Amino acid sequence: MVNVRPSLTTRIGQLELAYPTLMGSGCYGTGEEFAPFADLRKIGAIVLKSVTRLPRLGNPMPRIVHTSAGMLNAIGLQNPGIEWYLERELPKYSGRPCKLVGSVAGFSIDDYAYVTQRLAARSEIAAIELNVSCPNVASEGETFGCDPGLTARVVRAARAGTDKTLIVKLSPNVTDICAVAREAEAAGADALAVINTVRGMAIDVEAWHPRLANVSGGLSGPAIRPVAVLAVYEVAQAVKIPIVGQGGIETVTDALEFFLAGASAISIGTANFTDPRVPERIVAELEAYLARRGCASIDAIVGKANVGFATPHQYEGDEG
Amino acid sequence: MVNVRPSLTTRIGQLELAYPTLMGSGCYGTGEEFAPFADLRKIGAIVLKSVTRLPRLGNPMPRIVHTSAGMLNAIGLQNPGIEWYLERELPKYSGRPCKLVGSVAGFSIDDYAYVTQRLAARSEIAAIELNVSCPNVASEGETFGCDPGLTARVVRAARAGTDKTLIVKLSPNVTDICAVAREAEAAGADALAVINTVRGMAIDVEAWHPRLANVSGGLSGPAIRPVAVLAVYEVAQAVKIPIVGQGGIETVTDALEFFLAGASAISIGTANFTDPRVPERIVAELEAYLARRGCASIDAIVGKANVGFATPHQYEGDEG
Amino acid sequence: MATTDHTAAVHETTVLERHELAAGVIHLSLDAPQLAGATRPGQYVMAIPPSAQTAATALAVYEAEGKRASLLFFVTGKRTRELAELRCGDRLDVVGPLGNGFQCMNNARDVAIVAGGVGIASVLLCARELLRDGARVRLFYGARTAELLVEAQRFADAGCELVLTTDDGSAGERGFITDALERARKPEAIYACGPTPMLRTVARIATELRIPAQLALEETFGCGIGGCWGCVVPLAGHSSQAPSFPPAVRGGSDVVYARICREGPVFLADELRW
Amino acid sequence: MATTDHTAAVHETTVLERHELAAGVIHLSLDAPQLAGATRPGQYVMAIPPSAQTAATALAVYEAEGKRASLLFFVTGKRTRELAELRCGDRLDVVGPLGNGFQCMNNARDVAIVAGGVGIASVLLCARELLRDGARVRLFYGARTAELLVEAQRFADAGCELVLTTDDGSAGERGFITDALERARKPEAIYACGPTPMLRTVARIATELRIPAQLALEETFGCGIGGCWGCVVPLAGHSSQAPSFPPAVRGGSDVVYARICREGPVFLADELRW
Ligand SMILES: Cc1cc2nc3c(=O)[nH]c(=O)nc-3n(C[C@H](O)[C@H](O)[C@H](O)COP(=O)(O)OP(=O)(O)OC[C@H]3O[C@@H](n4cnc5c(N)ncnc54)[C@H](O)[C@@H]3O)c2cc1C
Ligand SMILES: Cc1cc2nc3c(=O)[nH]c(=O)nc-3n(C[C@H](O)[C@H](O)[C@H](O)COP(=O)(O)OP(=O)(O)OC[C@H]3O[C@@H](n4cnc5c(N)ncnc54)[C@H](O)[C@@H]3O)c2cc1C
Ligand SMILES: Cc1cc2nc3c(=O)[nH]c(=O)nc-3n(C[C@H](O)[C@H](O)[C@H](O)COP(=O)(O)O)c2cc1C
Ligand SMILES: Cc1cc2nc3c(=O)[nH]c(=O)nc-3n(C[C@H](O)[C@H](O)[C@H](O)COP(=O)(O)O)c2cc1C
Ligand code: FES
Ligand code: FES
Repeated sequence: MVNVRPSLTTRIGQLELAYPTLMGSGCYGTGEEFAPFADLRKIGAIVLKSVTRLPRLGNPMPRIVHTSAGMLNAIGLQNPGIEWYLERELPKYSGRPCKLVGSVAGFSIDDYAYVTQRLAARSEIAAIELNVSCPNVASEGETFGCDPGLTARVVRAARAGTDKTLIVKLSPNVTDICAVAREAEAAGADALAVINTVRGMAIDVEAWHPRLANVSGGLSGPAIRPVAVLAVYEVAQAVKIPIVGQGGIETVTDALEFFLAGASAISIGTANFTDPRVPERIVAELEAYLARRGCASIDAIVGKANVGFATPHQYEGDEG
Repeated sequence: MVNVRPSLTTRIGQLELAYPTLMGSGCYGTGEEFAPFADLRKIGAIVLKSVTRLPRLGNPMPRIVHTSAGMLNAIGLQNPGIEWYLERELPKYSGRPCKLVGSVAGFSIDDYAYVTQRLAARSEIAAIELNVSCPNVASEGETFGCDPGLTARVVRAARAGTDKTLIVKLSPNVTDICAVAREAEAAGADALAVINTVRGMAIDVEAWHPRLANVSGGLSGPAIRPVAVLAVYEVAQAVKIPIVGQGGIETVTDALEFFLAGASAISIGTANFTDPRVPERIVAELEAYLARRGCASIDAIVGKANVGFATPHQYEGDEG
Repeated sequence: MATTDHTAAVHETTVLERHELAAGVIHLSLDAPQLAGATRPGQYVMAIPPSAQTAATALAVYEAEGKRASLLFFVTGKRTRELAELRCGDRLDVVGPLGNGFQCMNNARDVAIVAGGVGIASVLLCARELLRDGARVRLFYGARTAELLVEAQRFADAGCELVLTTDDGSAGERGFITDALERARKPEAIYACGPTPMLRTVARIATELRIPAQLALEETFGCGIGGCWGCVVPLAGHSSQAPSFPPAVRGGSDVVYARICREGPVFLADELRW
Repeated sequence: MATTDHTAAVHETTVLERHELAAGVIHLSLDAPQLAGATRPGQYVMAIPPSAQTAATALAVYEAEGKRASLLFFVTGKRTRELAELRCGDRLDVVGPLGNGFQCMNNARDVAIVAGGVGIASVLLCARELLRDGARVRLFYGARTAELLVEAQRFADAGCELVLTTDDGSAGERGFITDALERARKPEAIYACGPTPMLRTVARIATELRIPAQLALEETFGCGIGGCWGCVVPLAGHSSQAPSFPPAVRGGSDVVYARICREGPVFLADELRW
C-alpha cells in the first residue's frame, strides 16, 4: 500500500490533464449546461461538439432512440460553422475550470485542414480531436475514418496546421481498426480516441418506418462497451501513441476495463445522460481503487491486462 | 381485418418452414436439451451447432461473460468433427418435429466443400448454413466472412456439393457488409443469415486479465440488436435472396423490427438462455399482431419499413 | 418562456406514495421539498434510473406543494417500467426543475388548457396558477379511452370547467380534443401539452382564432439539459427563444433549430416552424 | 452422478419469504410445490430474470420441502441484484430442477461436506439426506469473514458437526477451509461445492487420502441446460460422465470436455482432468 494519494494526472501528447477523464464530444455541450449538476473542476477536459466549416442545421427529428442498454443518435453534426463558432461561441467558454478540446468534422481534406488551423489558433482550445468517424452524415462523414489512406491524408492536412495535440477519433465500423490506427499514427497523430459510435438503427413497428429521421444512427452506451474495450486492446498493440478509451463507460469498473486494456485516459459520453454525477463518482472511485491496489498513479495500471493468457487446446492447427 | 388465421409459413430457398423462426446455431444444442421446456413443433427450424472437418475441443474456460444487455461467448467451435457427427450424432436427431439446418465451419475452402457435401447428403438435414463468420477461432475463422472474394470462393465450393438450400451467415465485423452479401449471392447462396456475433471483450478488473480465456469473443443479445437491424436493412437493399434476420431478438417487437427491415425469417439465439418460452411466445404474438393489422401472412410485412423517409434540411451539400 | 433561473440541482428524493391510477398509469409522490419549492408550471425533471439504464427519463412535475413533488406517467418502455416498480420508501434521484415553463402571468381572463393523454401531467400547476390569478379556466382533455382520462376530477376540484373527449367515445364526446376545442367558445389564450400532432392542430386553431398559444413539447430526450442537441424543433429565426445559431433559409423564411429541453419545452405557437 | 429424469419444467413461482442474511446475501423462499417435490440434492434452477435481461441465473435449490423451494444467493452482478429486489408476493419463473446432483446413497458412515462461500447453497439437501441415512456428517464451511458464514446454525440444527474458517479469522479458525479439512480426521467420502480453486484442493486431498469425492462445480453458464457448450470441464476420456465426443490426447491421456450443466454439475474428483 502507498500512503500518498494516488495521482490521477495524465498526459495525452502535450495535453496535461488533472484527471484522466474527458467528456465525449457532442455529449457535454459546452460544459455550461452541466455545470449546475457536476463539478467541472473534477473533469480532465471537455471535448466540444464537432464543428464544420459551414453551418449545419443537422438532421430532422427524431434524432434519438433509446435501445437496450444503449441509445442511437443521429444529430447530424448540427453546429453554427467555424466562423460563427469562433466569433460568438468560443469566447463564452473561456474561464472553464477544465481543459477544452476542439472537435473538427469535415467533408473534404481541405475542410479538416482549414477548420483545424482556425480552431487550434485559439487560446481557449488546448487540443484538437479529428472526428473522422461520424456515422450520421450519410456516407461522406465516415468515409474518412473507414479508409486508412484517407485517414492518413486528413491527419497530415490537419497536422500541418497546428502544433497542438492532435487526437484522431476512430470508427469501429471497419474490418480492421488497427490498419486505420497505424496510418493515423504514421501521419502524425499524437493520440487516438477509440471508439466513436457503432452504426445501428431501430424500426417503429406500428408506423412501419425507421425510428430515426436519418434512418441509421450511432449506437452508444453500455451496449457497445465490449466492442470498445476490444478495440482499445487491439489498437494498443498496434500503435505507441496514447489512447483515449470510450464507449459505454458508466462505472469505475467500466473505466478500469479501458485503462487495463491500454487506454491512458477515458471519455464519458452517454453516461452523463443517465446521471450527471457519473464523472465525479468515477474519479473518486478510481482514486480509491488505486489506493487499495497500492498504485501510486493511474499510469501504473494502463495496459496491465493487455497480454494473451489463453493456451487453447485444439485438435486442429493452432487456432485459438 | 382478415378473419382467417394469418399464415406464418415461409420459404427460404427450397426450405419450407411452418414458422418463420429458426433457433440460432450454437444456441439450441440439438433441440433435445430444450424439448422439456419448449414445444419444438412451434419452431420453424433448428440450426445445429457448427461442425468442422476434424474434431475440435474448443476453447478453455471461461467461455462466457455476461455484459450489459448481452453476452460474450468464445466456445471455439467445440464439435466432434464431421465423421463422428454423421455416424453417432445425426441419427439421434431424426424424428425432430421441426426442420434441421446443418451448420458448416471450416479453415479452408476445401473444408467447407467437403463438410457441406457430406452433411447435405443426409436426409436429416433440410438445408445448410455456412458459418463464414465465427469470431472465436483466432483470425482464420472470420477471415472468410470478412473478405468478399474469399466468401465467394467458399460459397461456390459449397454450392458445388449440394442442391439443398444454402444459407450464408454474414459477419457484422466488416466495413461494408453489402459487398460480402452481393458476392455471396452471386456465388450461388440461396439465402443470407444476418448477422453473426459482434467481436468484443471484457476484462477482469481485479485479476487484470481478459475474462474470456480466448481474450475476445462474440457479443450477442439485445445489445447488438440495432446493429443487426441496420445490417438486415442494408443487405435487403443489396440482394434479392431472402434474409434470416438475427441478433438480440427477445420479444415480438424485436422480431417485427427484423421482418419490417426486410428479413423473411428470424433466428433466436441468446434469448433462449433468458427464457426457453421465448420462441413460442414470439410466434403467438406474431400471429396476433398480423391479425390485428389485417395481414393475411407474415410475407405481407417483410421489408415494409425499408424505405428512406427522411428529407434532411442541410446547409451543406446533400449529406443526411 | 419563463426563463431559467439556476435553482436546478440533483435531488435525492424518497417515494412517499405510489398509486396506479389505471393500468400502466402511475402517480408517484416524492419527498422533495427543494424541488417542490423551485418548480414553476411546465417544468420537468430528469428521473435517474434506479439501476443505471442508459438515460434518465424526462417527466413533468405534476404537483409541487410543501415538501411534496409528484410525477404522473404512463408505462411506455423500459425506463418508465422501471420507475413504475418503485415502492414507498424507495429512493429516486431526479435532476430539476428543468426547462422554461409556461408564462402564466398574462392578462387573459378566459383561458383554455388543452391536454392530450399524458400531457395532463404538464398542466396542473399551470391551471392552478391561472385559477389563483382569477382566470376562468376550461380544461380540454382527451384520451384514447375512458379509463385513461386520469385525474380529471382533480382539475374539476381545482375549479376548472371540463371538456372531455375519448377516441372511442367511452367517456365525454367521441373524437379528438382539438375538435372539441374548435367547436367551443373562443378563449383568450391557450396552454397545451400533448402529442405533437395534437399540438400542431392547436397551433393552427390558435392562428385562425388569432389568440396566443403556449405549447409544451415532448420528444425523446437524450441529456435533457441542453448538452446533446437531440431534441430540436425549428423556430422562426427571429424568435426570442432561438439559440445562438446562424438561421437557415427554408421555404423562404429563416429557421433555427432550438433545443426543446433548453430553449423550451414551452414555445409560442406562432414562432414554431414545424 | 445421479442421472437426470425428465421432471424438469418451467415453474411459475411466487416469493413467499425474503430475508437478507447479511449484506448482499439473500434467501428467497418460493411457492413451488412441483419443483420442491422433484429436486434432488445438488440440483439447481435457472432463474428467469423478471425483466428479461440477457440470461437466466444458475442457482442451487437450497431447500425443498412441501410446497416450498428456496434459493440462497450472493449479489455479485446485475442479475443477482435484480433477483435481490424481489419482494414477497412477486412472481419468479424458474426452470428446473436441472443437472445431475450428488449421489448420496453410498455406504460411507463418516462423511465430510466442504462448502466455500455460496457453495453452502448446494449442500444442505445433501447433508440432510446423508444424515437421514444415518451417516455422521461434518460440515467444513469457509467464508471470507464472519458475517458471510450464513446459515451455519441451520446445518448444526440438522445434525452436522461444524468446522468453520474465515479468511480473516473473524469466526472459526483463520485460513482456508481446505487447510482445516487436511488437519481433520480422515472422512470416508467428501461432498463439496465452492470456488474452483477450493475444489481443486479438495480433489487433491481426496486423491491423497484415497477417498471418493463428489464436487459440484460452478462456472458462468450460458443456457444452463446443455445447449451452448459454454460451461465445460475436462474429464478423463473413460469417464462415465463424458459426453459423446472423440477424446483428445493431452498430457499423454485422453480428455473430453463435458458440460458442467448437463453432464454435471457434480463430478467425481478422480475423473476431472483440470
Ligand atoms: C419535457 C417532457 C416531459 C415529459 N413528461 C412526461 C410525463 O409527465 N409523463 C409521462 O408519462 N411522460 C412524459 N414524457 C414522455 C417520457 O419522457 C417518454 O415517454 C419516455 O420516453 C419514456 O421512456 P421509456 O423508456 O419508458 O420508453 P421508451 O423506451 O423511450 O419508448 C418510448 C416510446 O417508444 C415506443 N417504442 C419502443 N420501442 C418501439 C418499437 N420497436 N417500435 C415502435 N415503438 C416503440 C414505446 O412504445 C413508447 O411509446 C415527457 C417528455 C418530455 C420531453
Ligand atoms: C450450478 C450452479 C449453481 C449455482 N448456485 C448458486 C447459488 O446457489 N447461489 C449463488 O449465489 N450463486 C450460485 N451460482 C453462481 C451464480 O450463478 C453466479 O454468481 C452468477 O453469475 C451471478 O450472476 P450476476 O449477473 O449477478 O453476476 P455476473 O454479472 O455474472 O458477475 C459474476 C462475477 O463477475 C464479476 N464481474 C463482473 N464484471 C466484472 C469485471 N468487469 N471485472 C471483474 N469482475 C467482474 C462479478 O463481480 C461477479 O463476481 C451457481 C452457479 C452454478 C453454475
Ligand atoms: C448524442 C450524441 C452526440 C454525439 N456527437 C458527437 C460529435 O459531434 N462528434 C464526435 O466525435 N462524437 C460524437 N458522439 C460520440 C461520443 O463522443 C462518444 O464517442 C460515443 O458516444 C461513445 O461513448 P459513450 O458510449 O460513452 O457515449 C456523440 C454521441 C452522442 C450520444
Ligand atoms: C453460445 C453461442 C454459441 C454460438 N455458436 C455458433 C456457431 O457454432 N455457429 C454459428 O454460426 N453461430 C453461432 N453463434 C451465433 C448465433 O447463432 C447468433 O447468430 C448470434 O448469437 C446472434 O443472435 P442472438 O443475439 O439471438 O444470440 C453462437 C452464439 C452463442 C451465444
Ligand atoms: S435532450 Fe440533449 S439537448 Fe435536449
Ligand atoms: S451453460 Fe450452455 S451448455 Fe452448459
